Amino acid sequence: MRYLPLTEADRRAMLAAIGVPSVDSLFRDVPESAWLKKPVEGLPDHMGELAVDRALSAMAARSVPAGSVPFFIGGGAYKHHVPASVDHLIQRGEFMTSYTPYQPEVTQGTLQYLFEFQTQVALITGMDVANASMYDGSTAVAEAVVMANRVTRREKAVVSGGLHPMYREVIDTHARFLGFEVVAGRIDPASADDLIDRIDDKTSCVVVQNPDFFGNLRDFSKLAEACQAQGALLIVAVTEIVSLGAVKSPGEMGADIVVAEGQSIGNALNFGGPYVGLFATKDKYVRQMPGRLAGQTVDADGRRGWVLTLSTREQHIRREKATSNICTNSGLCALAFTIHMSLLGEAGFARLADLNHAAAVTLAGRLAGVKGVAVLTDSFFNEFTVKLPKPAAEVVEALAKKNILAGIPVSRLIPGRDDLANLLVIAATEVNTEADMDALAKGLAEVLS
Amino acid sequence: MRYLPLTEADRRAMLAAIGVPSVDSLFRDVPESAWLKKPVEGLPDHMGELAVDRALSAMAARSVPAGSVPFFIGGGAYKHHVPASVDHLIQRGEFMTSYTPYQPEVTQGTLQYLFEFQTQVALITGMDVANASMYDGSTAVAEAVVMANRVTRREKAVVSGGLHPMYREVIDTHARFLGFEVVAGRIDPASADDLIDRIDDKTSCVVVQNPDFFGNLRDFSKLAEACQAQGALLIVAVTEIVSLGAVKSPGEMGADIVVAEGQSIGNALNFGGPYVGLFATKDKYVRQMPGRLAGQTVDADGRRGWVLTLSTREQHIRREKATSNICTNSGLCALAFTIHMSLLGEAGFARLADLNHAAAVTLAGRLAGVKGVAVLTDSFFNEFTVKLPKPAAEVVEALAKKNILAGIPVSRLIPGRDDLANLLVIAATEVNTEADMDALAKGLAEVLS
Amino acid sequence: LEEPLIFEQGEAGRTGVDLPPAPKVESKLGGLARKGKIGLPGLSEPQVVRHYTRLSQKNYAIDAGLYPLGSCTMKHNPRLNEKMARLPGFSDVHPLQPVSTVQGALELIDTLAHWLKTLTGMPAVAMSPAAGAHGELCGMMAIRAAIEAKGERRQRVLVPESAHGTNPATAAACGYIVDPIPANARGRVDIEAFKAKLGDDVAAVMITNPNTCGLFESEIVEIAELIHSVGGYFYCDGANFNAIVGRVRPGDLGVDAMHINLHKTFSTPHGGGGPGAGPVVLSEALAKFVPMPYVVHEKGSYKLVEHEGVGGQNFGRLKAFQGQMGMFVRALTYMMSHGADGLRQVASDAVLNANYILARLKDEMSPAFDGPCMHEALFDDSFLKGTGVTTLDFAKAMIDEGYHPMTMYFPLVVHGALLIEPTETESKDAIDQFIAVLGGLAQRAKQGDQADWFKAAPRYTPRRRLDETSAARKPILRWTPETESQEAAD
Amino acid sequence: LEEPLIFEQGEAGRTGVDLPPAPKVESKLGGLARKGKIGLPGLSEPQVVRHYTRLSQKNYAIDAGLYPLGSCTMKHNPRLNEKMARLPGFSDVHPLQPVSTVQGALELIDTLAHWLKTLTGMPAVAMSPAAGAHGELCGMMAIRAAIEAKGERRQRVLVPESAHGTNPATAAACGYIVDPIPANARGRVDIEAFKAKLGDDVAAVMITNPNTCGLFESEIVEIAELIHSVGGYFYCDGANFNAIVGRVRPGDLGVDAMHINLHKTFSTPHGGGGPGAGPVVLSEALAKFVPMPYVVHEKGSYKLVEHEGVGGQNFGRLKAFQGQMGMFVRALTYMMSHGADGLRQVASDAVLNANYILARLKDEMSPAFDGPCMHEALFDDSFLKGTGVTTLDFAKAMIDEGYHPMTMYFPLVVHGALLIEPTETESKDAIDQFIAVLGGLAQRAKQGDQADWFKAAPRYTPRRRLDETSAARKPILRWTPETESQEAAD
Repeated sequence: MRYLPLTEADRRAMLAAIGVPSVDSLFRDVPESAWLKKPVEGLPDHMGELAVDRALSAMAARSVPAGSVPFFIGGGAYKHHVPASVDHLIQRGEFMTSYTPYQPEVTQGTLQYLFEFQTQVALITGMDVANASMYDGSTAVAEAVVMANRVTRREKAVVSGGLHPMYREVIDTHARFLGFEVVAGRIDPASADDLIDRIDDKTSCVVVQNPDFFGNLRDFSKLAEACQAQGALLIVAVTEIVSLGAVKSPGEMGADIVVAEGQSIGNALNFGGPYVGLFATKDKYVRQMPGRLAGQTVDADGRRGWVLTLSTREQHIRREKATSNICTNSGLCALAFTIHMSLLGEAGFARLADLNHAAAVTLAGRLAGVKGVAVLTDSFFNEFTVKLPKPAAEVVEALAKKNILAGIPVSRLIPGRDDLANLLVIAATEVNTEADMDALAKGLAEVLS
Repeated sequence: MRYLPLTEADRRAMLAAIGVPSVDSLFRDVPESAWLKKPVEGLPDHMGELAVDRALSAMAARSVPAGSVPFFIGGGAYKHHVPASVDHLIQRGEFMTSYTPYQPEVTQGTLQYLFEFQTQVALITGMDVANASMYDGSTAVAEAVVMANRVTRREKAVVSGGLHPMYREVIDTHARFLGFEVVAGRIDPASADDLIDRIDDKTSCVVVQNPDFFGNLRDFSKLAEACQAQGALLIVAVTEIVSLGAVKSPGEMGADIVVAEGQSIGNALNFGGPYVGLFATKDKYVRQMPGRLAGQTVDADGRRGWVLTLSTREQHIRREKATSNICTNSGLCALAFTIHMSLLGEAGFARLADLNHAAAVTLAGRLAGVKGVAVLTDSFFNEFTVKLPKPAAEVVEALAKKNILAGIPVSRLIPGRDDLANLLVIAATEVNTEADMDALAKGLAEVLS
Repeated sequence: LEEPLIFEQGEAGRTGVDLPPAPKVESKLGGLARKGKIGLPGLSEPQVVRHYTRLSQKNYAIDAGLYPLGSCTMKHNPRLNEKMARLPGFSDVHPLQPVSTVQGALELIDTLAHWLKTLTGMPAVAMSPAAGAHGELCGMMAIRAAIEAKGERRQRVLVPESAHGTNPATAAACGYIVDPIPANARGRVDIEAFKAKLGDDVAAVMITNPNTCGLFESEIVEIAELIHSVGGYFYCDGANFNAIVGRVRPGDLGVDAMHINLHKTFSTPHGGGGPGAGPVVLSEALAKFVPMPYVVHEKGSYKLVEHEGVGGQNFGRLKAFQGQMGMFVRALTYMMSHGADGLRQVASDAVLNANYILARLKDEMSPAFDGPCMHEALFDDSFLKGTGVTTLDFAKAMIDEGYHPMTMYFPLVVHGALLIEPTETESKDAIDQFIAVLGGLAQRAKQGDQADWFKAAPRYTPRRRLDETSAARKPILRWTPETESQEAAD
Repeated sequence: LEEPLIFEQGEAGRTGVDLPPAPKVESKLGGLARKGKIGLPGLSEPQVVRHYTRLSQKNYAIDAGLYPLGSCTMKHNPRLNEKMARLPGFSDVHPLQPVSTVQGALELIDTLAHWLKTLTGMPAVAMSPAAGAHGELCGMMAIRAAIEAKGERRQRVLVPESAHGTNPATAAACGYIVDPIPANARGRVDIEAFKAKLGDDVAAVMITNPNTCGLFESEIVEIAELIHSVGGYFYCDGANFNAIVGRVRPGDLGVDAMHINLHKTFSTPHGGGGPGAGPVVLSEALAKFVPMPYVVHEKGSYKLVEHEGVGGQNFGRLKAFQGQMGMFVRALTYMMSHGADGLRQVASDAVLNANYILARLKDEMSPAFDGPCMHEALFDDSFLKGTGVTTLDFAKAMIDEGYHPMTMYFPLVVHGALLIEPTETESKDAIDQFIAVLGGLAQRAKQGDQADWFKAAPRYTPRRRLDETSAARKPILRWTPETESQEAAD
């Protein structure tokens, strides 16, 4: 039992000090009917490192890693190169095995990086303030809607058809249990749903995504004005945060709340999690914001330092009246984000975005030349939608057999819509080589011929 | 230039502070004929992480990792499982990016682990004291011979035919340049060379290995007595340090100097290096010992602490009169050794040795059943020699084509000896599964049939 | 040396990455190209590595010392977990890859689900919740979905006063009214008060067991029967599962839903506050209401159900994708390392360690309740009465002695609570040293004239006590160039 | 908290690994089974992780701050190097695998060799030396082999007084008599004295360039010509190659052999003292004397020459196996990251940083020589004259200000030397802060009444000044149970 330091002699001595004959007697409050007399059945006994390593490595080998094939899947999670120093630093025991910084005197490290993270997120999104992170982008968007309801004291959210379908489902779940209304926009890969007409004086918020699920880039400045006119908040979701290195920020467009998935910076694909949700808003809404916040203050000697602050919003103080039930942030993922972003800096972040855009433009051009493929997206960052002459799900499976991971069939996320069945959403990032693109174009031509 | 913090503005400001117009003027002492006016030709310009990672990963993929196939190669480097915490801890920046602990007040961490390492090595080898490590086992044995020459003021080393051939070559190299004599024992896989007869009053030392290169275990107690009688030192080399978890230590046999390759504990195969040489001796010879030593002392407040000590033996003080020209140890490898050994502890080290021995005994039994294979080694730890009906080098190549790495053909290390051409040295460790052994037995049967 | 913010170190034109220039292409940004600077600082890699190394050095951590935060289960985080979580077959797979290319990843989720169900004795588990509180939300949503499926509407959820704040917050986030239940003098749910609150508008009771006083709810089976008798459900907060894993299966106690904090019982790292992972085990009655997606194993291959067909009763989706895969790998690595036998020993040693602390400090400090505790030892501040030293002062003094403080002022049902959880991964030596320090501080406090000494603590930390009041009054939540120049002016 | 030795924490029966029991087999140990205990302590994994974490926290490191050790080149160690070194195709290959299964590993060695030869302008390189001093040995052995191949016997090796200790020690380890050459007033080799020592019994001259005073040997070409003119060889100590990489090729200066410390110029980690790696580049005259083994590339595949046939002139084997592969991967990763353009910038920035320190501190402290320096700035202790503060005291006071001291009392040709090497990976901000601290300390020392303050330093370290004298007088080089019980008795 390599993780258990007590020896049998220790246990005997400790029981004697407590004054009980056995550990069983410490469990005396457990109804005896519920006592397990021996280890749980149906599970193996302990294993050494080598045995665990072998078993799990064998299991891992039964998946195809993104890095081992030409890879073009996005849809809210993107394959980017993360510098080696990021993973090294987040594994330092002082970060990894520390708790929530409730005792600021011995957790200034965590608090300072959270303050830096908050500043980076605010700058990138073009907003006043940001919190110390949420679980991920999808839960952040739902929290944003709930916050907008609270700010506006209204209960109707207008949600764009361009929002990631899973994000919309998360909003729907919260709407069901909290009893607010969701007005869903039209789902159409090529044209914006006209949301402005749907805003009224009962609307708490309008939720849009940029670039949207199909890859379209839009300017929401007019929509922001329309929201403001009706007293609704504009919530802008960003699933590919790298886009903000090249694209006008939601803040510049007039967003009231910006939520984003931060995975692209610093974090691996991880089959869906853990990721890091970004959440930024205007100063005036900060006390209605969910999630943890690090704030600057001074210590007893007058030196600058950091603490968790505005915790009266939070569940551990406010209980059922809290702004959210959230009690963690996405600490290590936020740290990875902030380290990677620090490495990039202004120049690196912009160049990374340029590389992504150039890769996608190049790929779109290449695919447009494949017979039967129509590129539907005019303005995009690193992801776009194509229409194929047959169901995209079949094409993707056929390409997977050729060891090419080609993109996301829209039907996987939005089943049952014939008009969407042949659509494929394709992403390209800085990791895609010319050879990858050639492989996709060639594979696609073969599968479609 | 991600590793270079100076900006162009910094450089300009610094040149101004220095009072020179350009960096070139700081190189004014370089003969102008030798100035390179631009970057060296024939090498590429700088590359980003992703590009370097790709190029080197592709290169690495052109080798066959030991862990990917049934693997039975030993001969001074062994594949063992190293716990994950070892590699994590040695990569902590405070260990990895620190220098030789010349300033003990801020390097107590390094000094204390070296002291722990020295103690572990002394205990395992059964000796009084050990140094803070050498480059590897092969250089340690050469240093031991030079030390014995110094201690005895004699210049003749008697070297067993069972010593690893490469180790013997390293001794030969030093003998050539320092002008001492080497008397070589008979190389024979099945019987011990009779070294006792070769010792005389000119002999500075006798060098043996246990288990020897062919895997044989021997008791050198009698040899130790013979050495003592003639005033020569007995040097025992150990290339598989795990053996000492199961086998009587050289110290118990009467060795004067024990040198060993410590790679098996804590360190990867690394295609031959870096490894960690262990060097232990008797108290009375400590001032003749090469290499760094950490010693216990007290600080100005009387608290226990550690320093580098007895440095008057060393080159930076003693220059041409030093006990060795060595100026580093194998710091991180020694740290890996000491952490792994701490994790093992008495119980784990003994069990690891038992597992290794059991694996080898099992494998030897299995191979003895393969037609044409004769196991030559009676007493062994985790490595033994077999005789094949055809040249071992051919058999190993044929098995490599079947993705089995079967062992070391003796002819690779000792070419030109017909009587050794069919011999194969085979190792088994705790990482070998039943399936691995089956694969070797089956593959061997096929190749020999 | 002080460590400035990255914004105070960076300079334009510097970067810590070397990206090749982007090939020239026709922009497709549709006129939305960013204009102007973002304002991010530029640092080289050496600066970044040093900056975050130095920041880390200002943190306390389990790797460096005992971290006795009650209710948080700060146990050893094995490095094997980290190594396994980084296997490309787990870490470098995309959640939307074709299912045929992620069989190993789905197998891992299914295997972990099997372990969780077996250890809790429950038939189903929802894997997607991202953290404990998210798991609570999932469990309460499943309960509400089940109630609605029966055509009922219920409004109240009963929550003990000693509960974690997440419990009432979750009930509210699920649209319920929270109705508190008081604790009795033994630190457990007051069963008479509980009975009095029961009724057919009660959707559920949320009980932490072992509870936040570190005590096992001895009438748990009766409570389960009572809530079921009125048609309500029993939500169990599983934060303290570490105390009973391998010794008691919550399924045998009548629990309908319980989240499991993988970062507590199953050693995934706390990471300064996250990420967590909070799978929820569910009873037969709730099983069909699990949220999307879930993994099924059929005919030798794994499938991921992301949409239910007609008749599906799942309550929807809680989160994009499949859950906290990275945490799943770590938790399964830990479970397999311990095995059924080792996990039972975990609970035994965790409880033994806590009781040892309770016994050894019962004379110096003041235990909140009589009798043995489970995995954590709860003291109140009566031993500090009249000394002028508060629980907070006592905690801060511990810092100077080399320890992170215990949980303070929680649970709320105890005055000036000090809640100590050593976990099973502390050695007796380490605990003895800790006991000696706490005993010494208690004696010092009781001298009566030491309040100033305590109030001046901590002295030897990167910062001394921080002004939390002014931080909240006029929040500074980000760096701005103005802040910097204003400071320079001061 | 103090951190005891592992031997003081361990208990029998505990282990930090879970190995399965060994299958029962008939022992083949031939009666040599170990009897009795070894005496190793037993610790669980959490204890081991905490122990070494805590020890690490007692160390200074580049990752945590500027490390200005002259002659040691403490530059940033990129983590990409570590990642690449752990690729299984490099780290998990055995040195005696069939050559057909290690083509990638051999390719790496060959590629690194190409870079080293190109950067130095030399035609050959021996890859196997394990460290700088080992490289010196290799180079001097090649020189001696070449001399002997000509049928000559030469006895003397000329070594400047300012040389690293390894130079004379190596010459002696090669069987030579060391004949010292004095330095001139400009900190360079005294060329007249050098000429006077020349003769046909001189095997070689060993010169460090840039030399240990941080100066370029301006008469280096003349020295090379002179030594060649008497039939001797020019060994160059390449420890300071960082100052000239990409700007000067040693091959253009007439060098015959030069080792390259991969852990200095090419950023492989120092690791608290090792492991190093010291490949030696060789001139045409020495190329055929390279030791075994070496890699050759023929017909699209790599071969490893481990034995030369008839007529081979290699001088033998220096070390088992092929060299410090793990360090090779790191060094090549670093080289490829920088490229030809970046490596040139490395030398430029390293020299610029050192000269900036020299210029900014020339009034507060006392430069040992006039004129610009190369990669390190050398001061003598004349600025401390009459203050009662020694170089050692000054260095120890730096520790309390958050810095590792510079190299002290080396080179020996300067009184009370302080040798500062910032390297190219320090930012101007970091250097400015360092300059401010050193300037402040110098001013303080010059107040004249501060000797006691300096002598009491360091104050804020895990240990204050340690008694090195008694450590050497009565060495305690290992823990014993007796030591422990004796301490307890004290």
